[in-house]
Amino acid sequence: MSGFQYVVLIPIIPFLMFLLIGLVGHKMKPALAGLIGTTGLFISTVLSYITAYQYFFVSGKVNGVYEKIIAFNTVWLQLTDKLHIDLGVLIDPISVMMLVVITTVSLMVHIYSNGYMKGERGFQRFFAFLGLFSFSMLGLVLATNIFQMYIFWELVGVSSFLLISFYYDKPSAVAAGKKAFIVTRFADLGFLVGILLLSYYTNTFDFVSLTTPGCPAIVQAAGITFMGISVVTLALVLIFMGGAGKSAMFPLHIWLPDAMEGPTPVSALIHAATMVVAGVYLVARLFPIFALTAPSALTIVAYVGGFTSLFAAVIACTQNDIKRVLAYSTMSQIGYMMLALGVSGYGGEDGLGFMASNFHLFTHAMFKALLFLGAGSIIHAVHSNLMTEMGGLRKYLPITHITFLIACLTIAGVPFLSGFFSKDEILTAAYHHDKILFFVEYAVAGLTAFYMFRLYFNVFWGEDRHYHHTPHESPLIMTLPLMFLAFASIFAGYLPFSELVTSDGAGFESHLEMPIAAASVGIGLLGIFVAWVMYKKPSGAPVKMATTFKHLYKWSYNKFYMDEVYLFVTKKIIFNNISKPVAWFDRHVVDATMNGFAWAANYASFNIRDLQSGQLQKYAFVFISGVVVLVLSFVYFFMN
Amino acid sequence: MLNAGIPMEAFLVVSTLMFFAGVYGFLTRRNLITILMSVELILNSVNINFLVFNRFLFPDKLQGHFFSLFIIAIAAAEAAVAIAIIINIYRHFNTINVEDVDKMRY
Amino acid sequence: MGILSFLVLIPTLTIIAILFTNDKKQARLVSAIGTGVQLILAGVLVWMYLTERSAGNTAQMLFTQDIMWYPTFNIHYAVGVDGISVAMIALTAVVLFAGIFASWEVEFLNREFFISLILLSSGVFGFFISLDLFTMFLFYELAVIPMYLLIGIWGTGPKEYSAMKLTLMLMGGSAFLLVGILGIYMNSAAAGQPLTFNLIEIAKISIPIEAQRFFFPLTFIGFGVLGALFPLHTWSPDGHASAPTAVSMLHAGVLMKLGGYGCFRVAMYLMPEAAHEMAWIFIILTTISVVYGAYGAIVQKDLKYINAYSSVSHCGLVIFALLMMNKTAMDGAILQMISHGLMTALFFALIGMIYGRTHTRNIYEMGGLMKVIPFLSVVYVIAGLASLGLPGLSGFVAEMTVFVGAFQHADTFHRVATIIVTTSIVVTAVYILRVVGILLLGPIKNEEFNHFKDAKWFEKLSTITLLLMIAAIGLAPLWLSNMIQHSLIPIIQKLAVTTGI
Amino acid sequence: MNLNSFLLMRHEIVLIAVALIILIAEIFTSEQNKGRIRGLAIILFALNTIIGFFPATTGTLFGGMFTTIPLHIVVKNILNIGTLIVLIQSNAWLKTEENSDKFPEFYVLLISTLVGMFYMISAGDFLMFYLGLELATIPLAALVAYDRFRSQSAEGGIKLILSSAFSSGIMLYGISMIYGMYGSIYFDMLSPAMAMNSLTILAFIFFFAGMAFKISLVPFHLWAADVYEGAPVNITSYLSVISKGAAVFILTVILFKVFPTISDLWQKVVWVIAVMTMTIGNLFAIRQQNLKRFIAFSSISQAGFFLLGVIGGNEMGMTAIVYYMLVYIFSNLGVFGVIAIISNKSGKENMDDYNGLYHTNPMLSLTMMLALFSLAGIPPVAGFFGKFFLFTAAAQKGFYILVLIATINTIISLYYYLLIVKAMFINKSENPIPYFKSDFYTKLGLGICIAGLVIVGFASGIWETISKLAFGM
Repeated sequence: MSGFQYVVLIPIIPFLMFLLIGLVGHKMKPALAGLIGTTGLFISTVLSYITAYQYFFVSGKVNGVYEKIIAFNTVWLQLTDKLHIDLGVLIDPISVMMLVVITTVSLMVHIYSNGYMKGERGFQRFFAFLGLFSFSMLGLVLATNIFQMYIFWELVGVSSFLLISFYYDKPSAVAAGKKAFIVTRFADLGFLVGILLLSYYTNTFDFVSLTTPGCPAIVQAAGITFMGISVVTLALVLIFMGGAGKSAMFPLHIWLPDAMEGPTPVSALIHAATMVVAGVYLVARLFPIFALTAPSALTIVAYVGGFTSLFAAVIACTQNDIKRVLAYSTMSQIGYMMLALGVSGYGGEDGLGFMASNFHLFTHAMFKALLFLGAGSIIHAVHSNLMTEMGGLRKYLPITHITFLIACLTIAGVPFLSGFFSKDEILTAAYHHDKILFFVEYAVAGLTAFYMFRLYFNVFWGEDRHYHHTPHESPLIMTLPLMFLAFASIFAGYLPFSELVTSDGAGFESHLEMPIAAASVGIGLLGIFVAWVMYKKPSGAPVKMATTFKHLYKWSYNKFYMDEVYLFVTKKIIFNNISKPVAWFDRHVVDATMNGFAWAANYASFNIRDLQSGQLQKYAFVFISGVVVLVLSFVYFFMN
Repeated sequence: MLNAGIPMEAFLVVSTLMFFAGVYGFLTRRNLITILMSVELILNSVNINFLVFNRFLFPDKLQGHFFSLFIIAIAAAEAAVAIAIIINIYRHFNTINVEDVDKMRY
Repeated sequence: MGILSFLVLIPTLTIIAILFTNDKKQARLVSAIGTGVQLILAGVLVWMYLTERSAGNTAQMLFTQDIMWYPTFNIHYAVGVDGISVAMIALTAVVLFAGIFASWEVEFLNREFFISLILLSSGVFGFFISLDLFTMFLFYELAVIPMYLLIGIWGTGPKEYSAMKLTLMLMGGSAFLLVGILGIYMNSAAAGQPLTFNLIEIAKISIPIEAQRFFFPLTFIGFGVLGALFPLHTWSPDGHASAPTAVSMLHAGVLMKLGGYGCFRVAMYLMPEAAHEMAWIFIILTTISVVYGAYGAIVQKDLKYINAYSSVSHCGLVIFALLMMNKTAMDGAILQMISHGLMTALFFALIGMIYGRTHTRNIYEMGGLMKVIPFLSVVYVIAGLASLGLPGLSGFVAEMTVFVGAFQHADTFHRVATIIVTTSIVVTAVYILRVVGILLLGPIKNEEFNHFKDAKWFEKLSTITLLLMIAAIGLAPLWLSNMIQHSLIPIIQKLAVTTGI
Repeated sequence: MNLNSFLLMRHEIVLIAVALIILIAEIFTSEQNKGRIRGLAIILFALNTIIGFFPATTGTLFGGMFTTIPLHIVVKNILNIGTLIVLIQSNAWLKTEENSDKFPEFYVLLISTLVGMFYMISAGDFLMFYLGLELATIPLAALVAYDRFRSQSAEGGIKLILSSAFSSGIMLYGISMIYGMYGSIYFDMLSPAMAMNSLTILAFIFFFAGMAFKISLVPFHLWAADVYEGAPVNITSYLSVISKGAAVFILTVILFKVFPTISDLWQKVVWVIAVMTMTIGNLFAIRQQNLKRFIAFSSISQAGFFLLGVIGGNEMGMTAIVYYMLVYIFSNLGVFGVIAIISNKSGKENMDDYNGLYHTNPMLSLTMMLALFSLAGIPPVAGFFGKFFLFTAAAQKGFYILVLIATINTIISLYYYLLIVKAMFINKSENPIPYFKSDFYTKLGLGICIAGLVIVGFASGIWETISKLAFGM
């Protein structure tokens, strides 16, 4: 009916690339594998653009509202009479937008990696994994039902694990991959239980029926309470837990900084632009239920997002590893998006937050990917991740420098760049909904500008460090994606998002609220200025700041000791105080009991051996005693 | 009646005493021959029982009498084999003390 | 002669043929051919089953054959299969086939090894096709006893102790089982009617509740021991750790499934009221099993112990799901049996192959294997991912079906149990990744590892066979799930009718 | 009564004839041809066994003292088969130097005991029963003491003859009480009169103790281990299989026929004794190193399993007993056959000596393993069926707890049977028992056992035949 069947190909092509390169890649020349992977993704990208065009501008709109279109659906597994897991393709504004984001960034990363990964052992494997990841992520966003989403959610997690641990002979990379997987897995547990709970009461996994406003199943389920809380709220909070895990919301964020152990293009793709926003996408996907049935769950989303953005921004100010700074920045920005969803209402202008969140998601994907790829270019040049080993790089890396600066300006919210528009919408939405959150975000905007420019000045200005060899600009195949993304970062803000991606599918008119915009630009510029003063030239100011706010600095530098807390829980509590006792108990109590039976039999056997004394008369004595005992007991037994 | 004056119970007391004497002897005597004799005591107490029951309670049939006859005969056979083995024991152990015949145990 | 009897006949013929072989090469060739034929036969059976069903044959059991054996007791050689048995038979054939190739290079008493292995499998096949409790029990014991020799002779480590422990505990289970079966038999017909051992016949009447209360736990525990029901699972770690590769594969992969299969086919199907009454006890025990096994696996150092505890956890899930007594959960239980059977067989095969190279199973003495034996390592990772429930592989399908099914109970007790069980997926991830991290990834631990050769052809054949099945079920579970669900209907009906649900 | 009616005693008469022929042959054979008597004896006995299967008439003799019913004939045939196997297995032992001058006595004595058992089986009253019992016991004591050169043999002999006389005394005392109370020694006449009172209980237990002694039930079993160990291996096998089987059968018959009215009493006695027998027999067996002693305790425990058939007090129990007797003959004689061969050839009887046997003597080890599995009740060998049916018989009367205890005891027994399997197959040995070339008779003896083990279970006809006869009892 829809003419969108070809959308199925968008995820399938990367999957085929994965199979092809995964199975026979080790026999190919690396360059060929790279070419195949990139070409495959290029086709996907083109298809996504066609889809976007067709959906948004040709056939998606019915009566002024963007319809949800099921382009393809098949039953994959029948569970109960009513519940079945389907695999399918759902097309609606957010999924189409995500298609564009994922394919674009993924394509850029593919192209970039051809240069970045050149000569690395496992080049083919890298492209295979990229294919797997792209497939999973595309499958995730196209999911027609919540269980399909869970399936791809898990696949995304595994691809992320594989890519983080890409340098598998490096213990820190292995540990980081493991950590990422287990933390997100733990979060997914919440997701799963949430799904189970929701599906039990609504008898469906299907997004379309779940998210139709006034869906009878939801309304009915909302009336059922468990321990005083509506089961829908409970389910949604649990589902959000899954989202929070993937999107590195506090306190499930600890895996993200470590995930920077992976190759930098991976960080750009997975841990900046796409996978980490899956949580946002999940909430957006279920937004009608959140907004209409479980506003308290939405409030939790808002506060978690708000807190995380502040928390991460504070940490980002003190980190030395450029990728970690970007990682915390990512957390902070995703916090923004979550918050935007949390403060949004449903329908029309109430849905400003929803729109802003998606808008920010989109722009953030562009500029954050740019930042990461830029960082990759820097690392490629100096072979270090540490800011302390960089400085004055603007002379050596002109293209990287310019594009990086554009990205920094964008994220800092400098007017007329894309970040300005999307962030401003979020602030506006927050302002109208919850003043506390607004001020938090306002502060974060300043901090963001500060830490980004701290990074920028430290890396590109300041004095030259002692480099192993003179840093040189990356090859064209790497700078080309940078330039493309810089372009996107600048102009993405002019897309009419409020017309296209809204909570109820109908467009609305959005406009800048000048006071808020001005204030945010102001604090952004302030942040940049402070950074300029402190870091443009080497000065004592940073040290002085650090000593003034000694405790805050120390806590921030140590990431508020969250890693230690986790280590304590996993190592001390689970490993030493649960698992070891369990293993001990198994050996020394359960097993010992079983062995005890054997021991008892042997013991008894040994102790009755005197019965068999070899003495004929003792035998006879036992004989006669047996008779007497039997006679006495049975006479007693029967004659009484 | 030949023994009209003696009640059946008296015979039974004798046989019971013999029985327990036999059992006691079997359990306490150390000489294998004496033990064999104790067995004979037990068997003879059984014989008395059979005869007395037959004579006093069921005089019309001779089952008891026959039974005791066979017991006597078998006891003799048993004694023969037992004594043969005891001789063999003496060859191996140089004693017929039952306590020493305990090479096999446990 | 029906197709089903061939399932027992072919192993027997294979054994006889092996007796006439002269050397190692012939023996293994004959075994490979025999099990290959068996695998084909199992495939044909699946195909025949599906055609028969799609042709509209709705009988509970297909391909039945019934020969009177002991008229006095009404013991028959009665065989027949439904979708569940067919699935289990296919599983057995696959694992056996892979097992033969995994033990391709057994040197010591090679012929005896294959004979015992195939004997064991014939017991398993017989068990799955039996409809008569007597023959079922006979085959059950037949499947258990070769384990003693297999572990005792060809095992490693404290093999004698482990073999004895395993055999005695399993036979101990069958001691309970025997009484249970006799109890069922004695109550299998109304007064005046001839008693019967036939499952289907017995299911038609209902056993008096007093009898059920006594015999249900006996039967259930009897089978439960083989299904590694806590706290009767302790044979499993030691047994698996000491067993040779193919034996671990068959044992964990197939034999442990006899337990779960028996639990529902005999205990729950025939004694539904007692099953309902006592389910809570066993739900608690299996919940403990699931979590406990998973936590136990985290700290183990020996690869096989890790896998053994993981089996305790996974098999606990099987029985847990069965006790949920609805179609979805039981479907999940059977899927989990099959899935666990395949994956754990794969695991044990890989562990055997790794051990064959490194001569240690202590994970701390190994590391960086991915670099030196990439094929085996990659397969190990995939098996691990299957085990922790990655979508697209069989484990996910099974676990999700179980969870959704278990969640259909709305009361707090079941809910809490289900959620506790669900947490095992996290713990599973922890121990799987721990092993993968220590064993396969990281720097190469030992210089000698550099000389390792990657998988040989028979090792590849063995692992790929299993891997393909895992992926096939994981990617397209619908037909299998439907086949099982269809066959579950009579059992569910029996469970539901008697309680008036 | 005419001469034809003596045909009822055909089994006994043929046996006596065999014994006489052997005696006469011994007289007329020259010293160097004496060895041929062994072959003659086996052939004669085989003929006797075959004749046993000819259709036979049934009826009673001597005013009810002697009865023959089809089931008796089956049991006698089974015992014939068992004895034939024992004779075949003994051949190698009798060939040895030390036995060269007196082995014909062995046949005569052995056959006499068998005759005794046959009379015991066919007994219709206590007198015939007693005569048969003693005829079965006294020559047996001589057989146990047969080996003049070993002190253990004599020790075993004296222990057997004295304690058996003692137990006979006790039993007779019980019988005399019964006679005193009910005025008869005929089974048929006693059963309707039997009533429950203290004296009956006393008499019954005295009687039962005597029988329990023969079957070696705990706590009346203590002689068994020493005697089994002391006796020559082949005699031990005869003792543990044939003699025990016959005694179990007659005990069952008497319990069913004479004491049905007080079945409440004896079922409880049997229950207690069965539990004790199985458990204590097993516990003793666990630690044994000497295989003969080991099997002695194992067969004590097996006797406890027989009681599961006894306790039901019905036809199914009877069938199960007879059937298990047959199974038990093949199993235990299989084990003893192997032990005897090894003992005769190498003089080794300890479990440690069997280490690594499979590598030198694979066929012997396999036979032993099958036989042991049969004893333990493992399919597909016959023992599984035998045990299963015994349990069914007990379960039919609702003795589930007893069955449970019994099944748990099978597990304990499995443990020690597996110890032997372990020794043979798993353990390594510095100096294993060397390879033996077995002669024809050895192979034949073990071959019959293996065939029996494999066939008896699957051929349901055997059970059905026995069952039909038992139901007509």
